[in-house]
Amino acid sequence: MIQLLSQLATHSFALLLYPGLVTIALFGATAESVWVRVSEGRWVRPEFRWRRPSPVLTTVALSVMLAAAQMSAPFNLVPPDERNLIIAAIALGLTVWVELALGTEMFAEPSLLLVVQVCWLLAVLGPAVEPQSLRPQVLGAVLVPSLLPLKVACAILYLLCLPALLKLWPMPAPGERRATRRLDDVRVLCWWPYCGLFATLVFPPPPDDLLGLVRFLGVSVAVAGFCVVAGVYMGRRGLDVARNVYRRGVAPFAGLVIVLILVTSLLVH
Amino acid sequence: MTAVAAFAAWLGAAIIVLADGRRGLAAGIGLIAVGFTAIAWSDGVWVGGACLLVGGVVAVIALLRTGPQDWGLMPAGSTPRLILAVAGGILSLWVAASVTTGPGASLRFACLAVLGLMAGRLLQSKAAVPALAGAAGLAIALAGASELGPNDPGFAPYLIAALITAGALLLPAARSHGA
Amino acid sequence: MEPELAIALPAVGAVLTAILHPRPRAALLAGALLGAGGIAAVLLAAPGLASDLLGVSLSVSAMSRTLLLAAAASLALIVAFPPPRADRAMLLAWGLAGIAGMAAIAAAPSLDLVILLTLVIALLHAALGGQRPLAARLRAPALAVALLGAGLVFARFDGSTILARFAAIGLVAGLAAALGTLPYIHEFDPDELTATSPIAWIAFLGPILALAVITRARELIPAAGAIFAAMLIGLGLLNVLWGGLASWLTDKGMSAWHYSFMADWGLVLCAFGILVADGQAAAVLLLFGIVLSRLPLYLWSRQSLRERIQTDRPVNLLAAAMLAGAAPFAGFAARLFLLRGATQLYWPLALVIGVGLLLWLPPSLRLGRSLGTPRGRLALGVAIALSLSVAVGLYPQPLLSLAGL
Amino acid sequence: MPAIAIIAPVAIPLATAGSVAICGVAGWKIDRIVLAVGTWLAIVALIALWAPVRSTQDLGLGQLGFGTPSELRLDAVGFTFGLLVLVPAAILLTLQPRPWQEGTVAALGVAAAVLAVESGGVILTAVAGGAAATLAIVQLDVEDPRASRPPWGVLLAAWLALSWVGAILQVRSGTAGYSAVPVSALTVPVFALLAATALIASGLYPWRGWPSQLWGRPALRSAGMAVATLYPLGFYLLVRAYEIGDGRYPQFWLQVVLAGIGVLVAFGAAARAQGASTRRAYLGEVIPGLGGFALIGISVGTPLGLVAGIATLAVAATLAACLPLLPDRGGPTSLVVIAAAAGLPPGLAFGVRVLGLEATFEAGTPMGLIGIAAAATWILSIIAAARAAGLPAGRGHPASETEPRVSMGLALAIVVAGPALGLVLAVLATPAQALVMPSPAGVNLGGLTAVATVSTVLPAVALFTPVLLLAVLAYYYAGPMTVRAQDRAAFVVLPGTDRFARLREALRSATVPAQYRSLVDLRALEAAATGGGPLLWLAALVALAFAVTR
Repeated sequence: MIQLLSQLATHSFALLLYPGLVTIALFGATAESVWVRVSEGRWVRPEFRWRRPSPVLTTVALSVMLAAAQMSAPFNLVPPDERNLIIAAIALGLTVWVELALGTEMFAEPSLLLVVQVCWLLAVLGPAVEPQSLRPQVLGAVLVPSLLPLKVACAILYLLCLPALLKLWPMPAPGERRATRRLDDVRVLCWWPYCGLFATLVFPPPPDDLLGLVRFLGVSVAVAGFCVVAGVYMGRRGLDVARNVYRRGVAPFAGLVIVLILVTSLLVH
Repeated sequence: MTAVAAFAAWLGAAIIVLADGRRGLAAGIGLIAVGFTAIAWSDGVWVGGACLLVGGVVAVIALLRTGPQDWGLMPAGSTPRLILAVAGGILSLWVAASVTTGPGASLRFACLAVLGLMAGRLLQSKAAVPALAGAAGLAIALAGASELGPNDPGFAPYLIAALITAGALLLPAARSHGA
Repeated sequence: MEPELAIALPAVGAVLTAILHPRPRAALLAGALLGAGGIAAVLLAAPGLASDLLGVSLSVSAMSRTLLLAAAASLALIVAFPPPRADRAMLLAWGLAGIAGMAAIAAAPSLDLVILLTLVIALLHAALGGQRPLAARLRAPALAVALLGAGLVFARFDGSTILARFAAIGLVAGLAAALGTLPYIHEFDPDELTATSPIAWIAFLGPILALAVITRARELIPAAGAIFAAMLIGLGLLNVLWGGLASWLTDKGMSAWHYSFMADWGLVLCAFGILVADGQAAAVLLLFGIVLSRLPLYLWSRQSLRERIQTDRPVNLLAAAMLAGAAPFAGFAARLFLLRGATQLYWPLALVIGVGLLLWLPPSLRLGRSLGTPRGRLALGVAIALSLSVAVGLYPQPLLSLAGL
Repeated sequence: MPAIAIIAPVAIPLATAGSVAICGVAGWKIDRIVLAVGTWLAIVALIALWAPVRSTQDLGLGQLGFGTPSELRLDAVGFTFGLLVLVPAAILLTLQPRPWQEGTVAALGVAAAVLAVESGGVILTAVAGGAAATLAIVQLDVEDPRASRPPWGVLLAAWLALSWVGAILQVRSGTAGYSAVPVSALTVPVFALLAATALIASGLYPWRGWPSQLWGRPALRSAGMAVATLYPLGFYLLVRAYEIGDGRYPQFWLQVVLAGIGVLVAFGAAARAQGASTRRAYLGEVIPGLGGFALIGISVGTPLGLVAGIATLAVAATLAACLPLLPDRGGPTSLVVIAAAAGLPPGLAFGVRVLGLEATFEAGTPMGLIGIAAAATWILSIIAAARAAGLPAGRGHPASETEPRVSMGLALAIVVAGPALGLVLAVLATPAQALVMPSPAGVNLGGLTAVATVSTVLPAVALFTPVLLLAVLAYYYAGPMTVRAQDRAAFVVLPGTDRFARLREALRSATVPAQYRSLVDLRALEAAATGGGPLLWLAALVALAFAVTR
């Protein structure tokens, strides 16, 4: 019973504080402010006025908390063998579509977005096929030469998909009427889990010390930075370039990743 | 002797095929009955042969007692029937004499010929009396065929055949005027 | 002396019932008592044990006994729960006459006698009267007798081996002609009384006749046994296909029932062609279904067919399920045995039969709906028929044991 | 308890059917009470028989006449599937008013379905399953002969095929008893036939099968009962196949093919759901979608996959009772049902899907790829669920058949049961898995609080309980979600769907060209066959002679 209570406590801590909700909010608010600053050319102060979260935001928050708890961030109180990549992947996948309950007009290029998300799922779960393990830190620690090409390819695919999943691409949603952007609550909640999951899957798990924390945060920030830059770049180059990148680039690259998975499994066996 | 009897049986069957009138049918039944009776007696089946004879006689009387008395032999358009009668006989003779072996060729010929011709008669007759006469002939042939078996069939087949022969032509339908 | 009584008592019962017809109650009582006596004699008759009271050794096999009991039960069901406007005394008289004939065929010691008795029945049946002329009514059964006789004669000839094959042809074709299955379909007049129509052959007299011919034919032509079985299966599949499609797609409701009997017979012929115990078990269950399920339902549906009534009540759908051989009815158990027998013989045959079995459903739905809405005694009769079929479907062992399987 | 007692879960519904018929004929209006008492009593009997001993109990029925001795068998698999059939059936029979004729047939159907899962061999399962199918069809046709229902011929074909499987097993090994058939008898062709039977019996097709068509009926009394009694039976066969094969299917590629079919089934359901025009049409795809995931889990061939598959069926069974009771209107009830069905965290549907996917990855290539496809399918089903929240309700089935509170309760039960995932597995799935697929030594699927897999541990209580509590608080604080119901276009139009639809339409409207119709003119054929007379008969004789003498 004591053990169960302590487990409940550690998981609750992980969900609510670190690497859960509070961390998500801090990292996300910072990243989102930077994004708005870069894309809009002006600083937008986060609204600290408390208001009731909508059910949509609540659902997203619960999902990202669940996803964040699976990351191999240093000092994560969730025991390593209790972290699960599928929970992280599905919980994050869910966040993209919750707003759909309010109407399809919230989404730009929904079919393309779905394709991108499927590619992202491939990038997240592809490396788990051969090791036959869903422990995130195990996949991060994989440095076997025969598995590295696949890991690298999946990392690239992950990065390619991220700007679209965070809706940093310049596709205008039919329902988007605001002339100037505000901080996007849903996206604020998504920065940390997406970036942290990348750091978890691609790099070996950092030790539970300050250096490890810095390294993990550094990778996550770098990923966020890449997304901001990619978003701005696509914004500058216009819709067609972004469309072409995702239509002609990402899907074929995902096909290549599948081939790599098959070839890798053939080579290993 | 048995060859003559078998020939008589075929002739009777041929007459039934060729005739539409009561006298013709009576002659046919009579000849079939006599033929098979003779064959049965020649095999020492006295009771069975007698049964067939009695049945045949009753059938003949039944045919000659009621209805318009005419022969009706080979009415117009009987060529196919004639061909059937002759071809049936030749085919039966060939099977009984050449294809099959062993004693009792006459009985084999008689059985095959009568069964085949009676079947043909039953298929092409539209009136009741010829059909019933055909059935009677069929019964006699079947009774005769029981002698072909390895075991002694007893008198039952003959008795039943005699009952059929006599009874068929005593049925109400057989009393209808005209054939 | 049981076999003799099994023949004589129903025969006398039939005559008495016909004589007492003007006084229906007395006729029914006499017929019922003598019929029951005959059935008791069938029940008491030890399978295979010969009795020689009349100078002819008579014996009833276990399978024949089972089918006789099924036929008697069917007759009892039909007389106890008669179709609307039916003359019960005449139904009983004709039925008892049929049972007497069937008992005689079942007890006959040789195929010669079976064929001669068939001719007797054919003549009496043709003489019963009806809308078709006597010659037309006599044609197919008499042809059957001729073909069976020819088969018998060829079987007894010495000489070339081809003679045994001709014998097999004669016996199979004769059997098909006697039953009225494809290609020897009897001329069918929907308005004719059932007792005088070809249904009497295909649904009532047929089972015993088929059993008598097939069991004796196997002993008669061992050399051509395989060809005989193959022809049975071939004709059986032909009838399954034809019966299923025709009863589904024909315009005439009564004819649909007629064809459905052919489809059932197709399965029976396949089952008899499968020379293993499972095939025989399937045949017994299928014949039980023909006599005790399909025949009563046909009689009960004639009135609503005339009035063109179609209903979709539970009873119609359950009847359809029973006719289609769906579980838990006896037809499903029969199909199970058939598939097992075919698997033992040659598994692709099981596949063909299995596919053929799916042809039953559409016509069965049509036939089930044509039952209308049975009320009163009729509803009870339908319920009994359904219950009997379910009982045999779930627990066929007693019936199979009775049949010596 | 005497062995004869294990007949009770079958006998009680049978007696209930008889009693309902008597009440109906007598005109007593208590048939619904009788149905409720009877079906719940059957559940109590099943639990009372199983719980105290938790080991296999046999009842020899002797020679029923199906070749080998038949027996009833109450083991872990029978218990689990018995509950999967009985519980939703009992809920529906208790809460939905129906005419006594329908009630009688429904109770008989329940008895047949329970007999199918309690029978000790393939043959008796085939007979009982076929009976359950027949009775379900009768029930559906009685309710509304014009409404869509499972094609009877297809169901009959499935159960005939299973009886053929039993026949083959009997011929090859002398028995068709699940526990007695030697492993060698389950060859690839026999298993393929068994698997095809299972897929057809449960309507597991990538296209729109009967389990989704049924929800389009104007009334949902018989539809719910048909899904409750028939849908689990196909999966039951696949689980028993492991017992026959001593814990595995004859070849690994068969598992891959089945799992692939599972993905296609789930994907087909999700694809249709995301294009549904009404919420009711969406809900119609919920159970096929879950069925697809259950098929994936069961086909993986590992203990984890099997328990995940069985637990997914438990969710499907709960929803089979929930959906018919759900009124066709908006509001929180339908939102909760959608959330429960879509597998939002931390619900039971979420947990079992996670375990099912995990099992695919732990089974190695190519199952891992199937797992990725399944994950993508899950995302598509989540899209469909989110979209369905704002769809118009659709044509309402009679309000008298609905019970919003119970429906909401069942949906909430699925959500709240997420933290109890370990308990659900321990009670329903793990004993069945242990019976048909013994776990390797030392491998334990964990206890009541967590589920241990090969690579991870899913701390169901520790992880899902806080999420659940937070969700309750957050949604309570957030207040009701107001979604304006509106017609919505399909979210994505899958490539090739329109071509497929055109092809189907072309096949449906295909007719024989005019110049060839005379060849298939049945009337002419009928006339020739029946009126042919002597000439045809002689020709037939000649043909026979030619056939056997050439």
